[in-house]
Amino acid sequence: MSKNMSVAVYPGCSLNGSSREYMESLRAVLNALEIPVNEVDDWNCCGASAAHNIDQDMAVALPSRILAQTAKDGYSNLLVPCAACYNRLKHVQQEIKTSPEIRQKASVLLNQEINTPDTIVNILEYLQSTVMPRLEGKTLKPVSKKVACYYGCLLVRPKGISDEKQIEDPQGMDQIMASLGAEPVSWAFKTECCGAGFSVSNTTTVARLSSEILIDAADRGAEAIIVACPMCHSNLDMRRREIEKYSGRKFDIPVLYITQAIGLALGIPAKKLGLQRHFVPVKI
Amino acid sequence: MKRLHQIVSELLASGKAKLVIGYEKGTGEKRRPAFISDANEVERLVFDSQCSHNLSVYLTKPEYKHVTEIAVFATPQTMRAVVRLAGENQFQDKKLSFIVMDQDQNALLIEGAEVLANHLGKEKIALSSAQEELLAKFEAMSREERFAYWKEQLSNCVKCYACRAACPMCYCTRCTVEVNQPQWISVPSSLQGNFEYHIMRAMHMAGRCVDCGSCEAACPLGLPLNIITRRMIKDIEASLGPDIVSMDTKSVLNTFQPNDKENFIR
Amino acid sequence: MQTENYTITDSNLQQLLQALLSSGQKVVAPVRANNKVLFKEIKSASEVCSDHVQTTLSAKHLAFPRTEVLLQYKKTGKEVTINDFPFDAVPQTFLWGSRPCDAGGFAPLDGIFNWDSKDAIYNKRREQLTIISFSCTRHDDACFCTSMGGGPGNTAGSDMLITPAGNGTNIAEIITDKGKALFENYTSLFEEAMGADKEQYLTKIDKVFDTAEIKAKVEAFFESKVWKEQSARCMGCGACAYVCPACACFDIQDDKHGSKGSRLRCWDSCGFQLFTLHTSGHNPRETQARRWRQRVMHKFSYMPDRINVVGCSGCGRCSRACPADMNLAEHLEVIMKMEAEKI
Amino acid sequence: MARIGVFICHCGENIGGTVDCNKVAKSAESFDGVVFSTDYKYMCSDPGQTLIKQAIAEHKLTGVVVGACSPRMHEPTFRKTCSEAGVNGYMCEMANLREHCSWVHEKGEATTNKATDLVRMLVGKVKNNKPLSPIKVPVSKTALVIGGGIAGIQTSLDIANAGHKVVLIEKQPSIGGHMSQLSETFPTLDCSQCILTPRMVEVAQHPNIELITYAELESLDGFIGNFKARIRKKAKSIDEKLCTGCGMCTTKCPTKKIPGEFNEKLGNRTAIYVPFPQAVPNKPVIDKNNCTYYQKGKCRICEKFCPTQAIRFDQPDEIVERSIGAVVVATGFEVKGTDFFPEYGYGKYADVITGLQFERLASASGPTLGEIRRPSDGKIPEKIVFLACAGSRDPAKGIKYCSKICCMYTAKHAMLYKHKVHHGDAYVFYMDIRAAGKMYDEFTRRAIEEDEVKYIRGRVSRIYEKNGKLIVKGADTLLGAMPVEVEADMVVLATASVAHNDAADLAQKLHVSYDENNFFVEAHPKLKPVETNTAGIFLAGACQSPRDIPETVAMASGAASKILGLFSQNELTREPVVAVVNRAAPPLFSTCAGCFMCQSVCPYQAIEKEEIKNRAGETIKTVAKVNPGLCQGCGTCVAFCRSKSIDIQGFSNEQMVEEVFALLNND
Amino acid sequence: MENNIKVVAFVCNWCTYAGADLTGTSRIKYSSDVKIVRFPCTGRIDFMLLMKAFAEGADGIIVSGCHPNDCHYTSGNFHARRRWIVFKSVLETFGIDTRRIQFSWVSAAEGAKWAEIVNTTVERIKELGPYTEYRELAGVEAP
Repeated sequence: MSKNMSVAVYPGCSLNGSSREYMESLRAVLNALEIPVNEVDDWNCCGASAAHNIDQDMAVALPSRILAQTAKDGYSNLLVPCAACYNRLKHVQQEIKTSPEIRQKASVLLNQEINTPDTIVNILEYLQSTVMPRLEGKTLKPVSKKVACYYGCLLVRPKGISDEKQIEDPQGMDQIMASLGAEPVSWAFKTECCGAGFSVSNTTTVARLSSEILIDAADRGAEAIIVACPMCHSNLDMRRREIEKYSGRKFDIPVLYITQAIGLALGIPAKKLGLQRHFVPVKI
Repeated sequence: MKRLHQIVSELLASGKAKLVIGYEKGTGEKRRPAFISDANEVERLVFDSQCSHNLSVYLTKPEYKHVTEIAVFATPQTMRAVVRLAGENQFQDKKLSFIVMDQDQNALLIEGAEVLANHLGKEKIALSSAQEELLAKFEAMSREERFAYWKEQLSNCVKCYACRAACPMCYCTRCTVEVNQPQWISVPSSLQGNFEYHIMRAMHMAGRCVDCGSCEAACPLGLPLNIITRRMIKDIEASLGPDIVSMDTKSVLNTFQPNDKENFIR
Repeated sequence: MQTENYTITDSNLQQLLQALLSSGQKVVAPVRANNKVLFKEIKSASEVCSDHVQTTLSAKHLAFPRTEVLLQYKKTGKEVTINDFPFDAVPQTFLWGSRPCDAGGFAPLDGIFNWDSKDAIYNKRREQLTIISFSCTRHDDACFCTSMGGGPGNTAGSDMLITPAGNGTNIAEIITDKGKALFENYTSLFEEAMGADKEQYLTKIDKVFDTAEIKAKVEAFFESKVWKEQSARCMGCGACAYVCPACACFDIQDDKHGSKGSRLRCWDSCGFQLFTLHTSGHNPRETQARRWRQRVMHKFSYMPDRINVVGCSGCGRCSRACPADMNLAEHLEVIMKMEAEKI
Repeated sequence: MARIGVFICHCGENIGGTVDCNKVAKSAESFDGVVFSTDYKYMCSDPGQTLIKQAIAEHKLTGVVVGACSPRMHEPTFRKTCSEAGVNGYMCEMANLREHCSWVHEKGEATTNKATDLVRMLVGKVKNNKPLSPIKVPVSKTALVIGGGIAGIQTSLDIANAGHKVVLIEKQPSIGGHMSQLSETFPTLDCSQCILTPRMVEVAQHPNIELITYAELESLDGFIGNFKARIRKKAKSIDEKLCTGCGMCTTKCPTKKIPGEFNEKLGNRTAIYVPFPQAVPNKPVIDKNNCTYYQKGKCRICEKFCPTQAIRFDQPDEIVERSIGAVVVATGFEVKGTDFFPEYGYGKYADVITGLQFERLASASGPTLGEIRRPSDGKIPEKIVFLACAGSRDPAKGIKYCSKICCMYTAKHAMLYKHKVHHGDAYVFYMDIRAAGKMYDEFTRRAIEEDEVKYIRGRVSRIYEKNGKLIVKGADTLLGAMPVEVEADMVVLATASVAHNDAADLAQKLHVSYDENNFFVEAHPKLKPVETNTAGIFLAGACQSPRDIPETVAMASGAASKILGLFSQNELTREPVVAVVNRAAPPLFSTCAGCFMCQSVCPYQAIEKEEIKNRAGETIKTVAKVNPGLCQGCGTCVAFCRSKSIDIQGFSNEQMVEEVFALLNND
Repeated sequence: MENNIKVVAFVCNWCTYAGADLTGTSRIKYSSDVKIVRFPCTGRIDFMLLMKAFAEGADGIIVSGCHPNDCHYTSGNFHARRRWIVFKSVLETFGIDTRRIQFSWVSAAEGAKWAEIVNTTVERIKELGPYTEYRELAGVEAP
């Protein structure tokens, strides 16, 4: 696959850190489908939510450097699995393209010319456009489970940045899970907030919000929750004890990444998908 | 030439034409318009490649307003002018017939402007090589160069209006130039008056000019007037569609398309 | 004044021209610009063109410009201030390289502009004008100056006439006081006359008719249909009148800009359809035939009768400039050959 | 010689604030042709106008220039003043010193100089004005009313009762419009059928009203007093003369499952149907898209059962022409569907309905015969949540305006629900209660205090369905934005009132302007609410912007009165701003060269050919002639004419050139 | 940057003139170098009037009217648009500076757009400076 056809991946801090299993499962799936995984060379932190609250210049400079690095390596599209990084990179790409002053400021800060890859895709767009077509031929181990697909916030919002048409009722993951043999549950908390960044500073709020999500998923008979963002996963999985304490109900619904679900369907062993890293045990 | 004289004599004898407007030998090698109404003068008439005047200019003259049956020698340019003049209701009560030279140079009689319209070829009138070259040079000029070019050319214009008189499409009894309440074209034949006059003439030719070059041929000072109209026709065709010569009264400026393309109106 | 003859070499002639130029005087000479030769003010001797038969436009604009501001006015509130024609601003001008027929053309103009009221502006421009003509060594088939009492070497109208006499010498004839004054300023450039007959150097234009014959003929055939036949192809433009050195018709118009403006005199032509349109709507010369007859009668009959000068110097410009090839000489010949007609 | 008077108005502080009016008046005195110049605080006031009249008399003025506000505002006023003082109205021009100068520039010398320039321009123009007298044009005293809702009905009745002919056309099979769909109407809760149906019958039986239903305007040509309307009568497939309205066909028709438009898709109807029992005319129409005969060529059962053989399957659309004096647009409005709201489920949830659908549930002739039952399972809802401002006042959704009527009908709905289901709970999420009409606020207070409707001040962020219940997630801003969750059985959205989706096409057919929400634009928001910029075309009802029934009826009577004023004289006087082809003495007769290319330029076909004949009757010349009745004075032919043979009165070439010259030669 | 320049605006009465009125009622400030001449319709604006304006001393011209399809007379602005397309090409042939003419559509509801067009046009004309090059052509003494 020539360079500008293949895609560069920007893992970001959580995919190498607290949500290592997201990257492992992604890598496992892509290897199984002989798609090369080329990380962006010498990538840096995207500034996530902290940067653009504190310092506008840094909020522009950090993502610009990532874009410049990707373009320098000759890649024309960039996959950003983590929803927060995707949001920041897409936002800064738009700002660079539309306003020459910001582009100028970025190039001064990084003293190099800033140019950006043509397209930045999030995990769902990438899976639908590149991975799913390859699965057609494969014989899959059907994931015959009732699943609740949880999109969270930054995957589908804000309007100007994400290209999602049905912000209130997205179908991206539901379609993927359906084609894996699962039965996506129609539920109302697809894009409700899980508490995101308050995980550390205000855990009770995360407990309250995430428990509502789990209550609705459980009541709808979901046997697993599928996510595509490290933040969602950590709140719904890692904070399970707080959720149970807050809601007074026991939930043993596991939380899987979409890539892990695909991995299972491809018959990749659990260890390779990093399932053992979860707080809530995944019983297949 | 015999066939030509024979046709003319028949036309005069049969009364189909009370007046024949053709060409005759002029001073030196020149050809000039000739007006024949009785048979024995038919010998004077010639029709060869040097005949270039657009004889349709005489059809709208007051002197010939009341002559209904007229025959005219028609070069391709004259044909185009006649068709457009007919489209502009100028031959209301006229019965016109035309003597045309076909490909292998023998005379052909066509009766009626409508018949002439569909005899008309679609091919464009070719510019002389000198004009082509000047047009190309002109295209490459910047705005300032063009302004300087016309300042130099129009400084010689004495407003003798030979270009207006020679043009078949200029048949208004009183031209805007002669309007003095308000004074549209400034009186002195200063550069400004000349610019205004030639811009107005170009605008009045929009969608009507048949590209016959009579204006340039008539100008005693040899100003390159054909460039103005030729360039306008090219621009009009580029933005508003092909410049077809037909009896249709629809011309560029008195019709429109709801989605005419332009890139300068905000 | 009796014409005195001298000789002047080609190089001295150039020196004379150079002297006039360097003296800061306005010098107008024939200049070739995109295949037309026109009288233009020149700054250096090299601009002068001499291999032409005749300029397209005549030199009358030096005395009777195509547009001339007669006066300017300004209204402030109720009063009006008028500034008259700046007589002293008319520059001394030398016309270098005109033909005898150009010079000859000034006579009819002088006649008209001094007919009953002396036109001060025209006369001032004429006083300031010195005409140094060159005789004709070539002509074309439009020329008929000999039939108009002129000729390739005719001195009438010129202040000094130069005739090229071959091997680098020219015969210089001093004709008027102005010519004399010019001669006296630069006598060193002139040498004794060689006494050669200048006819041999001139081109030969055979005389076809003379002004008296033409006058009689045109008056005789006033009601003839020859005028209609001849003018059938005339399109009614103003080219013949504007190029003609002898045509003096003008129109007065005001050029108003807000509270100030100017009164202008501009060339006009009897060939225009609306030339004689009355405000009542009546037009005494409705058809082109009447206008063509008027042009010929005015030049060859009315002017000789009233101010005994023929309104044509036979330069042939009108025939060359006419888009419809209305060759004046040819038309006059046709009229000459006409016998009595049953009218 | 022109004797011009210049009158500069201070307009209180509006002009005086930034323009030195006195200085402008002083410098105007020096303009060529000005014999009197003054300034005054309020030129349009009575003393101001008397000042003008006195000046005209005293200085024997022949022309007047008033430097004040926009001519679009007071040109008629000052022209009337001048004509009363003996100077022809059209010798008076206005310089726009307010909207185009004082209001838009800072105070200073430049602004005063610009004001002076503007006055000088109009003085230059006035010197070339000619006295004109209005054109007399015959008026055909028939009005065309487009739209058979309460607005159209009221207008038609007012005009017809005054003795003039009316042609009322309605797109639906029956008149009645949205009002006929309502159960009871605020603030008096009287049932809409009782107050509307008699009016509908009166319209149908009125000798002066020609009612054409199931018809739309095809085209409108001509101008005020002389319109020619072509109306497309869509094929009903019924011969209306033979049909007695017995309704046999509607009962026998096998296709019964078509969601009815009248019941807002809550009830079903047959393919051949009468929209609602009290429909006027009470004759059926065949819905071609759903009739099996039209779709598959079989059935024709209605034809068999029709006692009077009135069914006409091959009936074509028919275009009828009427000559019309004036037009009233009364096409009303639409409400947004629930699918417009992603956060409320994209219209997926059956029990999330619009206000109009609730009206049908509450209506005795509705699908549930007046019982409040929810569409999903037909149960009587114990708890209903009403959402005010659903879509309105929401720039993100592209609807910036307030729909005006939803606060009132939401309170009414809650009240009706409580009257019918005493033990039920009604919640209303609202931003503000806009009940500004007579007895309106008392009505909403009654809903809150007597019928215990729980008003919660806050927006609803999301609605989702959970085991049969609709979970409404909102907030209560009066309790510190505390999140509120209501488990409701049914939700009623008071969706935004918007213009019909084909309103823009109708506007373009009528050459009437429309705003960015596709509502028709009135001539002046305060002073001419029922007129449009196109003379002879008037507006009534919600087609101009959302409004309730009382206002609609008042506006309809307003439009009717305008037309009765128009029809009160036999002749209409029209602005003499029309084009004229010049005429000259023989033998020229006119400088027009007879090319007639101007004919194709004229949008009103106002230019005709005139043959100039000599005494012997032979045509000497054919020249153009403008019919003053048809010409609307756009002037396109004037700028187009190559020989400058056409000029337009009021904006002649002379006037416009002198106006521009006066501006540019100001030193 | 020349600052006493003259810009004339030829506008149609139904849309742009009303739009300019709206600019007034909304008190949006804009450059005072533009003076508005009212026409019944853009179809009424004669191309020769633009030439006369330049000859008499205008440095810039704005021509504005109703958006296509909104013309009160249905087709006035359509004809005007055709006229301006041809006229602009003829002016470019003669080297007249068409940057000095700004054509635009401004409706009765676009007060802000009118102010913006006036300001940007005045700015551009100030950069171009007075149009003396064209006015100097009026000197009578042609060579």
